[in-house]
Amino acid sequence: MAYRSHVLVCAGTGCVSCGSYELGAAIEGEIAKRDLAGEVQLVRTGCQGFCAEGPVLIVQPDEVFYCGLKKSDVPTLVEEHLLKGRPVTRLMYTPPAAPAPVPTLSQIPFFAKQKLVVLRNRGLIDPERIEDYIARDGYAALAKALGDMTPEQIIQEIKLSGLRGRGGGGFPAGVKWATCRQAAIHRGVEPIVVCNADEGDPGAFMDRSIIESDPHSVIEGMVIGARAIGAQQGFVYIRHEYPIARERLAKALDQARAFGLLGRGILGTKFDFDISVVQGAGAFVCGESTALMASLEGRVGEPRAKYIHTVEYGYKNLPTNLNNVETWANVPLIINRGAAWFTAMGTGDVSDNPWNGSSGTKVFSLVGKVNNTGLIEVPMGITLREIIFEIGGGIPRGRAFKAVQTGGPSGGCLPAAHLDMPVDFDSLTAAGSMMGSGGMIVMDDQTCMVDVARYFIAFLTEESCGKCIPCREGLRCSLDVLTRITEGKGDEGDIALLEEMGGVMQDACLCALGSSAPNPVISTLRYFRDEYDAHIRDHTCPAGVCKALIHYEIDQAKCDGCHACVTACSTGAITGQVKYPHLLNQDLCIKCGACVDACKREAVLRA
Amino acid sequence: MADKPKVAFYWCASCGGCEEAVVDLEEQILKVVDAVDIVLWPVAMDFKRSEIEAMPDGSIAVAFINGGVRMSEQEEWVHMLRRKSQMVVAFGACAHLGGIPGLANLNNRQQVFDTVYQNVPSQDNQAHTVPGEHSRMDGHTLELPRFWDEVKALHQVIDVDYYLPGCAPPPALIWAAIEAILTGTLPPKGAVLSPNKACCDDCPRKDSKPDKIELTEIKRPSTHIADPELCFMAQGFICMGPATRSGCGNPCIEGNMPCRGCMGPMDDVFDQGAKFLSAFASILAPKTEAEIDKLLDQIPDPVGTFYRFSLPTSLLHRRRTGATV
Amino acid sequence: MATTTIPVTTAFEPRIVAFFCNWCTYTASDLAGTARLAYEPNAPVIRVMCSGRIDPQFVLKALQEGADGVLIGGCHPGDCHYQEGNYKTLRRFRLLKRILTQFGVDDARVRLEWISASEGDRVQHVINEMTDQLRTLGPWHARN
Amino acid sequence: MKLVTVTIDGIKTEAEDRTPLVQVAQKVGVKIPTLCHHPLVEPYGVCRICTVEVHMRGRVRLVTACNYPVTNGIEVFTQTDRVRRTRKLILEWLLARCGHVPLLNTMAGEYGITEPRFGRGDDTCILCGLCVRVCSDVVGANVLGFFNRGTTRYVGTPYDEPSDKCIACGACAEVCPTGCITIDDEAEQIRGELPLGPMTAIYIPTMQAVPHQPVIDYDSCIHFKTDACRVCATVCEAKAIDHGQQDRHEEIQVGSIVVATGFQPVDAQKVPQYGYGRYPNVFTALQVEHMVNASGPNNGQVLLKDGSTPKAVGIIHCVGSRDKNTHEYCSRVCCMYSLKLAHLVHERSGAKIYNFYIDMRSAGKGYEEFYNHLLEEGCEFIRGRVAEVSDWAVTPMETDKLVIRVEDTLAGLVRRIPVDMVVLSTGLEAREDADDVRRMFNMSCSSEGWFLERHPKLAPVSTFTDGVFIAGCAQGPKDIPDTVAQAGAAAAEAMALIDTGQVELEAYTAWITEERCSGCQICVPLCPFSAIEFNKEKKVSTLNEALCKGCGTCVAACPSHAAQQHHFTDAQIMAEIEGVLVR
Repeated sequence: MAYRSHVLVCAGTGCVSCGSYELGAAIEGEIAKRDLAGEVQLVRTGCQGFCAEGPVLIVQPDEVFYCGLKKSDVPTLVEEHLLKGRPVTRLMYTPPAAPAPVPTLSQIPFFAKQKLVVLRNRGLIDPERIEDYIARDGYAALAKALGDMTPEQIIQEIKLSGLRGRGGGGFPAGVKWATCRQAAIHRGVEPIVVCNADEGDPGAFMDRSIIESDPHSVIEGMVIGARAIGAQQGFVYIRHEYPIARERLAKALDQARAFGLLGRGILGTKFDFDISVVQGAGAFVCGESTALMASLEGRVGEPRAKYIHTVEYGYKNLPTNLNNVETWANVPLIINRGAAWFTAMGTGDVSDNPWNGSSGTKVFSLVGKVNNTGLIEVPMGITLREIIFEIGGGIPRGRAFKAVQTGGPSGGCLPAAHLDMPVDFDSLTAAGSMMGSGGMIVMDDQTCMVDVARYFIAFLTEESCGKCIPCREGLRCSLDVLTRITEGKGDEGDIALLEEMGGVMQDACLCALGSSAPNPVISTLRYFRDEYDAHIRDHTCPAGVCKALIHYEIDQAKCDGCHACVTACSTGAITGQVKYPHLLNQDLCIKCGACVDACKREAVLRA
Repeated sequence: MADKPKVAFYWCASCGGCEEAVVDLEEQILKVVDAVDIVLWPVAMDFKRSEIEAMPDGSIAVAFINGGVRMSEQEEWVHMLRRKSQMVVAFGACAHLGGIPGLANLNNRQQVFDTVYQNVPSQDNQAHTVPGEHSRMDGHTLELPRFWDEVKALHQVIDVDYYLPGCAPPPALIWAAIEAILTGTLPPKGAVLSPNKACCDDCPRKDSKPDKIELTEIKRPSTHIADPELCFMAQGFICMGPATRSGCGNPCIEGNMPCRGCMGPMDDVFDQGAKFLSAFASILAPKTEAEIDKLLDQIPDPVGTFYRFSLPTSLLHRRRTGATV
Repeated sequence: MATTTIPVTTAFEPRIVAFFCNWCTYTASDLAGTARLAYEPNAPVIRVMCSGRIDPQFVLKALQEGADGVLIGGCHPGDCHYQEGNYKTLRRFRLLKRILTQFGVDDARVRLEWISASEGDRVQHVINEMTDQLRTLGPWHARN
Repeated sequence: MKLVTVTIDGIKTEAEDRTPLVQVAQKVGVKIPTLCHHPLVEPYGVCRICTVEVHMRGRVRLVTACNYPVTNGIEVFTQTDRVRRTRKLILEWLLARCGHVPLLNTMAGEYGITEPRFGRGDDTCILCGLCVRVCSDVVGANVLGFFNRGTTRYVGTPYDEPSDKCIACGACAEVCPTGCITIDDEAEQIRGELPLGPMTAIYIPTMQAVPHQPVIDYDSCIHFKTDACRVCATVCEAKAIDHGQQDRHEEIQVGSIVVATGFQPVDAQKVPQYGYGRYPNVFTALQVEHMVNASGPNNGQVLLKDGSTPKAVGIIHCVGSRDKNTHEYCSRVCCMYSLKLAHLVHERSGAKIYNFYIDMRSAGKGYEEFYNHLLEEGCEFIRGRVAEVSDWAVTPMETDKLVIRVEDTLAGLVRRIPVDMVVLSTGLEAREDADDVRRMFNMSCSSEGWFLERHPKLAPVSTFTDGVFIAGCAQGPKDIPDTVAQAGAAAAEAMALIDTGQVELEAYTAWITEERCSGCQICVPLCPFSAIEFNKEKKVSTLNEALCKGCGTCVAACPSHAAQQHHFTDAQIMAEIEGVLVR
């Protein structure tokens, strides 16, 4: 029987952590109470992207988007909207600096500007029901690939689509597939396909969201790939920290097997292929192909020299084709709608050489000092400005944009000057950053770039496997120098020293993670050298972040003794009588800045 | 009919089974009666001792004597018969080897008396009366034969010409012997009138005997029922067959009883019991002293078993109590 | 032969018949000789190739013929020149002992000893010891 | 095999496709520094010090020479500025960690580093992983491994506990480039009793060994402990090493056997008062023999455990001989070999020699003369059994010496003689497995365990088993000339037996009289030589006299008097019994 309307509750990790399960339960309760069970259906979807506003839900077909919901809102919501058909305005989304709430999805800029290809099913299907996926043309591509196409044709199609690795490398998938297939045939062994779901970048959650919201798209992609390459065995290497994703993936795999879309004789053909899920232990380095494969084999996850590629000698020395979640998720659509449709999106002409441009879309996790944090999918070539200011809704508190860090910890920081740069593989690399896996961290003028560089180097030092000397010792020494600088103890030679170390690390490190590790330093040095200078020469931190270089004072003239700062201060550094100007004891002050945020009269000064 | 050869039958320490054996000749006994003139046969007819004494020496052709010799009276008789007869045949196991009564040689006269007249549970003899050789009764002196310490086989008392073994001698052997005597086709003096081969030779179970036996358990007919087809030794029963003369026709084996050795040893065997012992010990399995003794404990009475019929004729004849003479 | 030289004295001298295995005890007694070990002359030796040849009849025969004791000498278990002869001897001996007891033969009169070719001193020891024991035990044939 | 052309620093050469670059460089004599590389293990490529510049189809990149597979047409430059800059910084980084490792400092010197910009750390391990890889890939013990990650990474054993899987092979210390790993003395002991144990697992037993070939000592060979290693096999060009060889049991049909299994020296520790095993400088004569051997471990020098030369040496005779507590017999050879050692030790070390003897037994051609010669040499002879050897000094001249306390029965006084080295002239005793051998050949042993001849005068090399003969110390202590003589005799006896080609059977076999046999088969299993068979047709046992060895067991067992034995019939033995019992 058909339902009058559907309530699509987001069950992505973000919203779940804001209590979307409880919310869903409450709604179901209300529905039952009002005896609407026959008319309204509640669906728990994967991440709908707008994580900043969670928990969120969409009521279809009305396309009404509600956000920041509490359990207490549920009765009203059901009563008003679902029963009486009167959308509840006060629960709708209000864009920053907008006069009134925006009722429908299509009108919300965060959604409007996006182009959903990989995330086509997000918020529309229940990721735990294969029927939902099939209902939206799921596995049609597989049927096509198995039925009407030869492996060569599949590979050709992928090549033409110019699809490039979404994991960060940007290596053309079609080329990789072809090499792997060749190696396998040449050596007369069975190749392996692997899906890299070990998303280690801080602040990145594209892969997680894709698996959570649409696991079958990944599975379908892998089966098609396996068919093209000639593999019978596949792995999904997923990190331990993604419980929901793992659970949904496992369910999806079972369903696929039950539907004959996986396992022996797929879709009645002679083609056998199955996928097993392998949990990573959450080591950043295991995102690197050779380390990942070592880990797959049960050895310590450490990279090896790549003079011999994994497509020739990978997992257990078999030709192994490794692609990232998003890459695999793209495959079904390319097969379904053809390379031309795919190349229509993006930049450059990839028809004869995939290196010439970036086709298709890219999923980014938009985080940091931006209003609409969340998961977005945009066509290649869109400018940073569009992403940050239109989709992202600009910088909070109307502060000034300073930099955006793309490509994860080993990516680079781009300044305002690059805001109108098209976002694609080559432009980003040219600008000294990289596409990476799609992390995008926005920074405002209150961010110290030296501190940022130091933060990422610290992270990488933490995550370095420590196998090769340049990475292990180079990072440690770089970190020392950076720390030195942020503490105002840096000296003239340090910048040169950092550059020299960066250069050597890029040259000499064993794996890509190592050679890209200095990027944060190099790019910040490139665009924000003045900040370094300020730290070294003037011993000041322009952004006022580096604790060693700042201190707080209370402007006796401005302070009205509201006492707010006193309550905010955790160390009791501020003293004073109500109604009388307060005093700050520098010895006790830990420079947390709580008082600044607490003070309504901007009487606390940072110097 | 005076020219018919005279034959005497006499019995000493015996059970009478040997007499039965003669009767077991059935109608052939008539042939005997036709052929000979029986001058003495206490168990069948009445004769007076004086009559025999009156006969001239050597006037009896053959005297068949059964039973062992254990009393003075028996000794007198056999000596007299020896004088009167041209040929003496030791008839049956007792005369031949000493026989069952011979087992009394494990005790002396006193011990036998104590047992028989005192200690047996069925005995009620407060007066402690025991047979005496001389006892007076209203003026007369009554004489009883003297009871000796030891039972002897016939040849240990008088010279014996031939032996008819068996308890009792099987009719076939008896008849064969008589025929031989009548036709004068006897073997050299001193022979045992039975084949000089062990029972195993014609044992019905011979083929069931394995070439290697290693006993780990010793069974007794009183405690176990034997398989009616298999060799007794192989089953763990003590069967005297290997050390016992054949000729009996294996009635015991037929009756599913192991051989008890009544036919006595083969020629040139000095001591039936010791010889069997040697053979029997050779088929025991255990190797260590302790194990061996454990197994041998299953033979309650070795002498009674190995010397059931031959104790008096064994190399040591009897038990020596230790009291020096 | 040694026995003929036993002086017929009033004092009782036990007479022992010794059956020795050719390969061990017999050689040992030879060794005892070459080593000039003196021992009681009461035990004339009858040589057999293996103690396994010793028929219980021999023991009884000896006793019947007036011996006061019988000594059997064989190789130590496992050392038999014919692999297992001495084990067979042992079995017979154990059974024979039971019969002898029933016949009233004292334990000390019939002995089985394992003496290897090198144990000349042991031959000396055993024969002396046994002779002494039998002296105290008195003559066997005089038994009633 | 495909050959490719490679140019290294301008030198053109040919190499097999995909050979590691470092090997090719070595071949053409271009030196590339390495730290984490070792020919015995797979390239690891972590120290990056072997970084070189490769030009290929216009593309320039830095690679590590240790694991970079050469391809056709590549041009390699090992000393460009970029390369040198890289190596220099790597060395600086390393010094920041391990600032005081000599090797690193020398290398740093080559790159003009005087004072590293990041200071000098105090660690000594550069985490090159050679030890870990050697332990797992070569030795196969898998004791060492990496722990933690990144800057906290370190090399250790499971749970940082000493591992019982460690076989103290020392390979890790051997390959460690920085000297971070060392083997302590305790581990040295595990290598066997130095200096006289085998130095390595592969050695030639003695210079006189026949065949004169090296052997692999099963107990010390790593391969047989961990099933790995096989380094010897990889380096042996002749491919002569086969770890698969197994001990084989071979059966050989022979007509006669000579048993010459020899002796074993008395264990000197059975005479505790002489301190063998307690004092390092108390040796057995055999050890000293080994020492004075020019091809021995000390190249013929006489040395104390601390490597110095002794000034005074005491030789104690009759250790384990002529002694109620060990062996009462005289071992015959000790006197003379003691004299020989006295002579040699004096010759090699110039030390003063004291001989402690009970009696000098120098019977033999030229022996007494040799004894006199030594007397002239100034060697001292003290008659009397030594009471004890101790390191307890009562006078200053006895400090740090071994003091031999002995009653000089000629001088009639107790003396204390300080020496640096004590040599124990241990006696000869029968091998501990003599008894097994004896049983195997059905022979006899004397109480001391020496094999017994059939007759001391008439058949000195024969045994009680036909065709088995004995020679040498297996029969009793004797010196080499006597042994050789006896061996000759035994060989001759054996030959004679083989020569005649036939053996005479003893005449005392058994037989069975068929007419008497009842076929009771008691006798059949008794025969240890299966000479008796049961005839199925006749149903009687039959005896094969050729197989019969004449033990007579069957005769004793036959209850029918059918089996009898020549020369040992019942009648004969009975007659004997009667005979020995006549008065």
